[in-house]
Amino acid sequence: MHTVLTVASGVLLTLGSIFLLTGAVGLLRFPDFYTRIHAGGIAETVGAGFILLGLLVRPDDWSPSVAVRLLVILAFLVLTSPTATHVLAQAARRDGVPVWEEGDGPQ
Amino acid sequence: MIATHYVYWVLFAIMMIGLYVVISHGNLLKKLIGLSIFQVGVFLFYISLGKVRGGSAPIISPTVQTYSHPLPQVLILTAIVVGVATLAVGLGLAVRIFETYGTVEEDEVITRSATDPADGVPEDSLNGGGGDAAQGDEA
Amino acid sequence: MILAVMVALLVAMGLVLARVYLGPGRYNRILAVNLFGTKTVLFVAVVGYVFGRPEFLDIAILYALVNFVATIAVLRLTHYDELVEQHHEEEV
Amino acid sequence: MSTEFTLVAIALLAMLTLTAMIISRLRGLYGAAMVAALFSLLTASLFVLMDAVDVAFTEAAVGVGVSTVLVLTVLALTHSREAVTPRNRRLPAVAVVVAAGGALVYASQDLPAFGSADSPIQTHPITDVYLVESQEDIGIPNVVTEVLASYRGLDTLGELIVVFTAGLTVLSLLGTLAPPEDCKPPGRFHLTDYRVIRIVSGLLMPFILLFALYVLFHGDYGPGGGFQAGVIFASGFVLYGLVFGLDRAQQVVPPRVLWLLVSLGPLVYAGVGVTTMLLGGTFLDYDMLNQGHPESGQHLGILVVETAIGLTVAAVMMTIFFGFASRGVTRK
Repeated sequence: MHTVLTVASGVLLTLGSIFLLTGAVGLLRFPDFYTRIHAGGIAETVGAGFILLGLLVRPDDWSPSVAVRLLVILAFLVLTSPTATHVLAQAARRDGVPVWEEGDGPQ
Repeated sequence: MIATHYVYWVLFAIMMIGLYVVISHGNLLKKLIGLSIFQVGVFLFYISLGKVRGGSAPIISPTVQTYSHPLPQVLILTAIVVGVATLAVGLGLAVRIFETYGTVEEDEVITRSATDPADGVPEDSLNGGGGDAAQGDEA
Repeated sequence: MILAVMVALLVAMGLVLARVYLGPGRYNRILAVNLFGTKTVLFVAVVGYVFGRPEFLDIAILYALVNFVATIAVLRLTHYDELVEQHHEEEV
Repeated sequence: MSTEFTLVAIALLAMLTLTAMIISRLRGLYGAAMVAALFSLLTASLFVLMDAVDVAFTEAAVGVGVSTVLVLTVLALTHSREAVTPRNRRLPAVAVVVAAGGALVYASQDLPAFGSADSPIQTHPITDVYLVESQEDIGIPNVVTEVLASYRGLDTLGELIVVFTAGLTVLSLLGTLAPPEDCKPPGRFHLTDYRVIRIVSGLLMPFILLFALYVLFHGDYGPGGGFQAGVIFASGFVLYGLVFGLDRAQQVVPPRVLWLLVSLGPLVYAGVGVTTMLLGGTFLDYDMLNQGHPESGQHLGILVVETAIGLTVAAVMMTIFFGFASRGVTRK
C-alpha cells in the first residue's frame, strides 16, 4: 500500500510539474494576451491540482489536519483561479486589448 | 565570507534599490513604493539574523529540536502592520498634495507652490486622474 | 521527488517573472502576477514538506485568498469610475 | 546549512532583487503597484523559508492584500504615470546609494555568519526564556504569540496605538467618510459581465471571515494572531466593497460602528492592563487574571489582547480603504 501511494504521488507530482512548466513557457512564448492567458490559466490550475493531490496521497508525513488543509487550498484554487482568469480575459476584451493574427509580429 | 554573508549583502542591495528610488524619483507615489522596498529589505535583514542552521519555526513541537529566534519575528510582525498604516498616511498626504497642486511630481509641486502659493489649481486638472488610467502603461 | 517539484516551481516562477518584465501593458502584468501567486501558494505548500513542518499550510490558504483579492482589486480599481458614481455626470 | 536551503534561498533572493529592479524601472505606476504585489509574495516566501511563519502570514495579507489595494485606489485618484527622472537627479542618488551600501557591506564584516547557532542573539539568556521557560509559564506552543502578547505586551500596545493614530491621521487628512447613499455605483455596474465574479465572491465571503476567526483563535497553536486576523478580515470587506459596491459595504459596516471598533481595541487592551493592576499585579501581568492558576490567566489575557488587536487592525484598515475609496465622491 505504502509503495503504491508513493508511486502514485510521484506520478501526480511529475505531471503537475510538467503542466506548470509548460504553462509558464506558454505564458512567455505566446504572441498575445489571449493565447497567454489560455496557456497560463488552464495549465496552471491543472498543474496546481495535480501537485496538491500528489502531496495529499503522499504517505510519509500524512496527517488528517494536513490533508484537510490541502483540500481547502485545492478548493480555493479551483474556485478562484479560473474566476480570476475569466474576469481578466473579459476585462481585456472590453478594454480592446488587440488580438494577434497570423503574420503579426509578437507583441 | 561570501558563503556566510551572501544573504545580508543581497538584502543590502535591495535596501539600496529602495533608497535609490526614494532619492532619485520625483513622483511621490513612486517614492512611497520605493520606501516599501527599502522597508522589506530591512524586515528580511532582521529575520535573517534570527535564522538558525537546521532550525525550524518557533512553534514548539515534540518532533523539533532547534528553533529560530522568535524575537526578530515579533518585532517585524508588528512593524509590517505599522508599515502599512504609515504607508496609508503617506498616500493620504499624496492625495491632498494632488488636490492642491494637481500633480504628484515633486519638482512641479515646488514650482507651483513658488509661483502661486495661495490658490490651488483649476478644477479640470483634477479630473485628469481617471482619464489617463485608460492609457496603456508600457515600461 | 518533492525537491524536483520545488525546482520546477522556481523555474516556472523565473519564466513568469520574465513575462512581468516584458509586459507589455497592464493586462499581461496582471495575468503574470496572478499566475505567480498560484505558484507561490504551491511553493509554500511544498517548502513545508521539504523542511519537515507540513502543518503550516494555513499560509498557503491565505496566499490563495489574497492573490484573488489582489487580482480583483487591480481589475476594479483600474476602472475606478465604475465603482463610484461620478456626481457631476449626473447633473450634466 | 543544507544545500537545498542555500540553493532555494539564492534563487528566491535573485528573483527578489530582479523584481525590485523591475519596480524601479517601470514608469507606469499601475504596473509598478502590481509588481510590488509580486515582490511582496516573494518576500513572504522568503519569510517562510527563514522560519518566520507568522511574519509570512502578515506580509502576505498586508503586502499583497491591503497595500496593493491602497496604492491602486490612490492611483485612481491621482496620475498613474511617472515623469522621466532627469539625469542630473540620478547621479547624486547613485553616489548616495553606493556610499551607503558600501558602509553597510563594510559593517557587515562584524555580523555573525548567516544561520550560525552561536551568534550573540542565539546565546543570549533571553532565548532560553522564550523558547523553554515560556512553555512552563504560559504553555502556548506558538512562541511568537507568547512574546508578542505577553512578554512584550507593552511594546505591542504601543504598536497598536501607532496603528490607531495612523487611522485617525488618514481620516483627518481625507475628511469624514462619504455617506453610503453617495457611494452608489452607477447603473452599468450591475452588468451581467460580473455575474461570475459576484457569485464566486459571495461564496467566498463567509469562508474568508471564518478563516480570519480561525487565524485569530488558532494563533496560539499555529501561525496566526490578532494582527493577521485583522488584516484578513479587512481584506474580506475590501473584496466585498470592490465587487458589490462601496455603498453596500458601508451598509454592512457603517462608519459609526467602524469608529467604535477603532477605539475599542486600545481601550480593551489598556483595560486588561489596568485590571491586572487592580488585581494586585503589574501592568499587563496576566497571571493575576486567574490567581490560583497563572497559566490559564495567561491564556485568557493573550486571547483578550489578541482579539483587541484584531478588532482595531481590521477597523483601521477598513476605515483607511473606505476613506480613500469614497474620496472620489466627496471631491466631486
